[in-house]
Amino acid sequence: MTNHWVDIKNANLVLIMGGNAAEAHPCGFKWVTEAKAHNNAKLVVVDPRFNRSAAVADYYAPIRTGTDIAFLGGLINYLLANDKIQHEYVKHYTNAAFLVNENYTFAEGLFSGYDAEHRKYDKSTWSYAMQPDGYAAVDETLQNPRCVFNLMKQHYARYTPEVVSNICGTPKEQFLKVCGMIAETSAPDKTMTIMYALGWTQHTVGSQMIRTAAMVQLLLGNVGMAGGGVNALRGHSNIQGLTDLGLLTNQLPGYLTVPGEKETVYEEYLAQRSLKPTRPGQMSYWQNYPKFFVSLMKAWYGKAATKENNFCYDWLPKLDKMHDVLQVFEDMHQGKMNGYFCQGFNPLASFPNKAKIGGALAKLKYLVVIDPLATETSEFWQNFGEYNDVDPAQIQTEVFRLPATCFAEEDGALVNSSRWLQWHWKGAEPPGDAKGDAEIMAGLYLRLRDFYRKEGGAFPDPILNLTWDYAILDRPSPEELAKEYNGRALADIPDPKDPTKMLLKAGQQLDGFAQIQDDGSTACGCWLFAGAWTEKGNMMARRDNADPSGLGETLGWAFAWPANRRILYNRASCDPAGKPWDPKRAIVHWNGSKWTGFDVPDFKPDSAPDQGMEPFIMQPEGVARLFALDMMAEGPFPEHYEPFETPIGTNPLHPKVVSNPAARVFKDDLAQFGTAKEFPYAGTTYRLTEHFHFWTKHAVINSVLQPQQFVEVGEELAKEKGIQDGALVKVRSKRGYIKAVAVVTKRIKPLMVNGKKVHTVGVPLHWGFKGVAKNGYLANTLTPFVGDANTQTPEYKSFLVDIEKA
Amino acid sequence: MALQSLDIERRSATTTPSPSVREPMKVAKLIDISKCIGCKACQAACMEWNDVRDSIGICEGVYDNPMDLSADSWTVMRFSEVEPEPGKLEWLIRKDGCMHCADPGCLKACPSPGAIVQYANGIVDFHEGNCIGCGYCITGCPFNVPRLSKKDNKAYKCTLCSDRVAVGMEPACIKSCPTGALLFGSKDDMTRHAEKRITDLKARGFENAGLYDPKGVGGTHVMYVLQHADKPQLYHGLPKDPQISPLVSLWKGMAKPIMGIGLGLVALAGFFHYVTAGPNEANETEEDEKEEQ
Amino acid sequence: MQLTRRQFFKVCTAGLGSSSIAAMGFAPEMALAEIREFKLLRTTETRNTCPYCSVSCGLLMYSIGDKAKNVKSEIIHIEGDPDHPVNRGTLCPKGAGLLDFVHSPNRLKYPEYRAAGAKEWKRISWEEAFSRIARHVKDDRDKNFVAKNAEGATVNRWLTTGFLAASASSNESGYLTHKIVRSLGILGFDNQARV
Amino acid sequence: MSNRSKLVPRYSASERANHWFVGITFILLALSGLALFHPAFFFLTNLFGGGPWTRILHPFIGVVMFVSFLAMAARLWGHNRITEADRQWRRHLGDILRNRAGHLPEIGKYNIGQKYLFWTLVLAILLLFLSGIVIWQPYFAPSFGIGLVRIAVVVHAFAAFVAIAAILVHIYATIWTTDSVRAMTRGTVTEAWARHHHPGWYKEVSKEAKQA
Repeated sequence: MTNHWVDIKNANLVLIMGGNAAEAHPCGFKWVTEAKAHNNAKLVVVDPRFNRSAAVADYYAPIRTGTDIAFLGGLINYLLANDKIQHEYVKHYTNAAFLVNENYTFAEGLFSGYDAEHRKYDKSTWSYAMQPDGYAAVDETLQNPRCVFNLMKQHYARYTPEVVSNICGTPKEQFLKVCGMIAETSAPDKTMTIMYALGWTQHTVGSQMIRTAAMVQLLLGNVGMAGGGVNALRGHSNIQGLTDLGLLTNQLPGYLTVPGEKETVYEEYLAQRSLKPTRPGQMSYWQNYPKFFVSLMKAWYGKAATKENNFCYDWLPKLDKMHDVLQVFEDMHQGKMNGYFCQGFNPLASFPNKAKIGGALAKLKYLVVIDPLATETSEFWQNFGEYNDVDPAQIQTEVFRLPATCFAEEDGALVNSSRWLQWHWKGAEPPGDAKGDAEIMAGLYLRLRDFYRKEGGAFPDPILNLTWDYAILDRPSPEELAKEYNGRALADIPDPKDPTKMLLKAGQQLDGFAQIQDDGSTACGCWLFAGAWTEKGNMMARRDNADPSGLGETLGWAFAWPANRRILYNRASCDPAGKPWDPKRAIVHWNGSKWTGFDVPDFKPDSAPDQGMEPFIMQPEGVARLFALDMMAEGPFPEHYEPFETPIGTNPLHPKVVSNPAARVFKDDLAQFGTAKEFPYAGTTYRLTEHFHFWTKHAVINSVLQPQQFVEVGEELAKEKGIQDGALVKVRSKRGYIKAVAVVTKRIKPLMVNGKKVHTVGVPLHWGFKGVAKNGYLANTLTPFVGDANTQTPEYKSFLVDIEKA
Repeated sequence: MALQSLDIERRSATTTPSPSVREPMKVAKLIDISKCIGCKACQAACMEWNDVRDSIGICEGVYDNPMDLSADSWTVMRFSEVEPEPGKLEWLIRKDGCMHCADPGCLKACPSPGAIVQYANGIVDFHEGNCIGCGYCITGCPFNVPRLSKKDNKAYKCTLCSDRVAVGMEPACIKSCPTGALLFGSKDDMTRHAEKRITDLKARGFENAGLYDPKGVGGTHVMYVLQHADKPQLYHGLPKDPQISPLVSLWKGMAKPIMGIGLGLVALAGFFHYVTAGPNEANETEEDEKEEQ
Repeated sequence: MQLTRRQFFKVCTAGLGSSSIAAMGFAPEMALAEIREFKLLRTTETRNTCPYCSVSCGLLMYSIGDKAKNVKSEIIHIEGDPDHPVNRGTLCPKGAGLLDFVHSPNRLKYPEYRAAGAKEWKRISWEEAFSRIARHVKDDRDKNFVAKNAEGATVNRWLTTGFLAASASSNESGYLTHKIVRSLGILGFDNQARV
Repeated sequence: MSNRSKLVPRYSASERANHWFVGITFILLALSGLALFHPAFFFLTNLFGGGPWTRILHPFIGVVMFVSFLAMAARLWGHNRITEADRQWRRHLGDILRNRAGHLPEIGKYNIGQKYLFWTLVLAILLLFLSGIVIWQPYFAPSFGIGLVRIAVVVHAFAAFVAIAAILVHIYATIWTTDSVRAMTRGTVTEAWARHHHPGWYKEVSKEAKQA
């Protein structure tokens, strides 16, 4: 999240779109009801279903699943057409005035540089027009047709209310009502907060949906404001933490990136990532990349990482391509994988196209499952009748299932959506012989290290030299690991302002990432978390919930990255002169000598407003990007593309380019996409508030609250198909079928799309063949095996199904 | 407000007043349906605190699970999809459970002394130790709340967490409610808070928003803020003007003295008739004369 | 007194009736009111965070015993932490039902192994589990480790084993997991953030 | 042996057994019913082993009584038809009570009082049975609407009141008409009793005795 949970109460308008906060994050949703009750806020919900967020909303508008870019594009067009934007903010804090490369074009659904054969873009033309002095060219007057502002206006001019209503199925007057309510927050002292989740991420154009929302918030001047921002409601309790720690195919801790196989020269690897400012006077914070990288390698390989061996740069595996879960299971399905570890993850239930996942797992030599619960994945080889019809004798995979502790049986820290690192304490012993995740990983690692010490083997160096200075070798304590990722000084660190004085003595914990050095004199597991465990102790365990500003800024509670800052880009909550846009909700301001306020300023503390440093300090140009340059796979401006399984079979904006041209699709998956003829209804999967994915079917209370698998069907479709409320129905997609009880409801209405009536069928995903709830089909039997062009997040939210009485 | 034998306002099947000199604060639970997202946290918290687990049932085509109150589910969410104005769909979700009436129908109907106790703070609590399982409370309750357990034939319902309130804490469901739809406090505070909520709702277009504190049962210690207070039946059959059924009032009110005195009189009438009019004897002499005639 | 046989009967029955009431003992004095004992009185309170979604609701966990050595601390109740600035003591239905996750009948208790083609689990020791898994890892890594790619560039990667990390485990185990997995050269490495 | 000591058979052994079976069950029902009806009588539950047992036994005994009462009613049905003679008696009810029996038509096996008692009990016990089923927790009550249960509860109470009152009158009448108990304990009555109280019935019986 750019802001945080409690900050939602400061909003004047809350837009819940691409998410269902009331069901997926009920206790976070409290702050929406608080905003309504104490801030006279309005709640707008835009969703294919009238869900439980809509139940308490002031206004609900239906939308066809997968068309959020059309809706938001139409909204941008509305804001620009009615001049409802925060002009000062847009001019100073976004790249509206930047001039774009003259070769950049967009026509017939494609941007310039498209290579159809590789379904990729050559993105060189998606750049700024550069001035001779190496800085980007700008036109402050916004008159030049090539400036971002005008190109954006021209791009979204096509998204008229009629076009939006035709694509999204949202009745025109309802779309215009939502636009009207949102437009009001363009006033400097009015803010809107957007709360989204997997409703936006789980599409083949998911990332671009979120970008469009960010553009809307930038045009309205809401980013950096209290009660504003673009807020991702993340799923798991520590999904933010593991993302920050970089447990992803192409990531290292602190959003550093794994080198590609072409980056053979260490200096070029660093240069590529420590971006120099492209506008005068900007901070472009990523210039510090080398410090963070060197300190990471010192933390991992200690003395073995030296200047001479480029701090073990070559010990890191180099990427040939992204090995995200879709790629891995595609390779596994082709028999190229031998082993797989599932630590607290249930891929058979969580990944799309369950048949392919089961088939792939069956080709493994060994599978290791580490989990507190008996998951479906651990018994993918077992026959559970129609729920998992396999023959164990045919499956030669050896499976190890190791019992892990759960949250209540271990100390440690979790990072929530608001980037708060919070410590928790163990309250009970684990059942039986269960061990903590760290203890299990240590056990495996120490065995492996012994084997390599005794027998040698392929490239043992990183294994043998991994730092392992824990008091109890096979039980690294959470405290030690937390101190390690916070970082410490390896040698005395002189104070830059006064070299005679020492900032830190060797062995002391770092106070923050400002103290990280690039000469190997500091070690830091994750620069972003520096400040979590300082010499003053465990900052994550702090429990002072004082809120002096009344805006929910509890800086004394736990620790937030970066540097305990609670609202990102909060410099943008002030006008260029440093005065807050909305005095009633001031969080930071310039007091003449430095930036100060209720939050840690997201800015260089002593940089006076007139020095021209802009709020978005991570960007080389210091301003937010309406034009995304080459950072996105399918275009600098978000464009509406249909889901791969589209109910209308075409794209009204550009029939020649229907779905995302830059999305990666494996050959045999292309054949497994259904068409609207065979599967006429739009299917979507989602969660219910009573269950958490596939865990709570193991908990009696939650299984009592939602005992049995069901699908939601609109009254009209049910009447058409003769489906009675409560009857058993069969829902089929190209990849398989599920049977479930039908919940016939008024809350899903057919939508008129492109002259055709599109029905939506809702498929909650909480059931499986392990647990105390009634057994059910894994919902991902239906979902397509294709992901977003940037993140590879599978398209769970939009696919095609047929439904009939079972 | 420690709740024990000195704080009893009324006790079932007890014709003499119970010790109730103390005047503790009257508590109340406010259910603000306009803030309720139907997440069932209250059901989960209730089951978990009271260590009761209902059986894992089936889906009957609606979100209501379990479908009805039971001896193991003392509160359930009832979902109703309604369109008060055509085209404007509303999903009204009501937390069903004991209303803790000021004049409890269950207590009036209960024949077993001490099985149902109304504390001075307004909580109506079942004391299953004295419950004989006759089900009269079900007959008496205007809101159809008490349920008999199949396991032990005792009646069960929401206790408003009398054990937590007794040590000064709020009920489990109220503490858990994520959106603040459930509130706990003195009945006056809750009524005042409701008024503020109602003005807010009226401002958002619900002209008929209002407080549901039915006088028919003397007011309740569980109150609703309804968006449509003029049509409570929209909320899955919330009774419009609930009161103890006149039949029950007759049965447990007038009938008792009539029956008691009536039978007493019949018995006494017989006795006094005997001592005054004497026995009805067939004396032999009279028979002989008749014989001869 | 002269009792005819019938009168004798009458007296006995009356006597029997009244005495049976006495014999059974007039109903024992019923307790006027009985409030359930407050079940958390002497339990141990621990602060924790809900493992489910990313709101990070603060929890109060109550386990039996006062940390005395001879007590196996078992959690008997979980409710919201009123001091936590986000949830302020509230919990959603998942959080309020956490007790049933901690005590789920499906909690795994012992390392288990399923042989190729087998139909059931076999319980094994931790020792055996670590050794056999480490052996699998070493054999597969040594066989399929790629030090240099086709163009001769140093890549040091191992693609034939993948790893899925838990998005509900703590930062500490996540950090340790990343340190180990990346040092093996694994690139097929993800967590729930991907989906 | 003088006609005074001559005895006239009135009730057979099985009739007597049936009557007392119904009688005893009725007493038990009345006691347990009163216990459940009025707090003052709740102590009576101790006769049945406490509150729950009272609630459990009452309906079962009720069914038993109803069945045995049906048997008795079937037997006495014929004798209890209200005839013209009975109506005449009814018109002079006040004198009878003051033992000033005028010359009225001869009484058959049952006088008008007994007949009214019979019909009252038939109606009351039928109502008790039906309403009893409706309020019988936990077996039958759940399958009836709450409105019906509420009506049934009042009907049950009222019918019970009537039945108990009727039985009190019945018991009193037996005490009041001396030497009546023997009819139901021994099965025979004195000839004088028969001639005095039920002349019509007496003539019939003696005629049959002559023909036999």
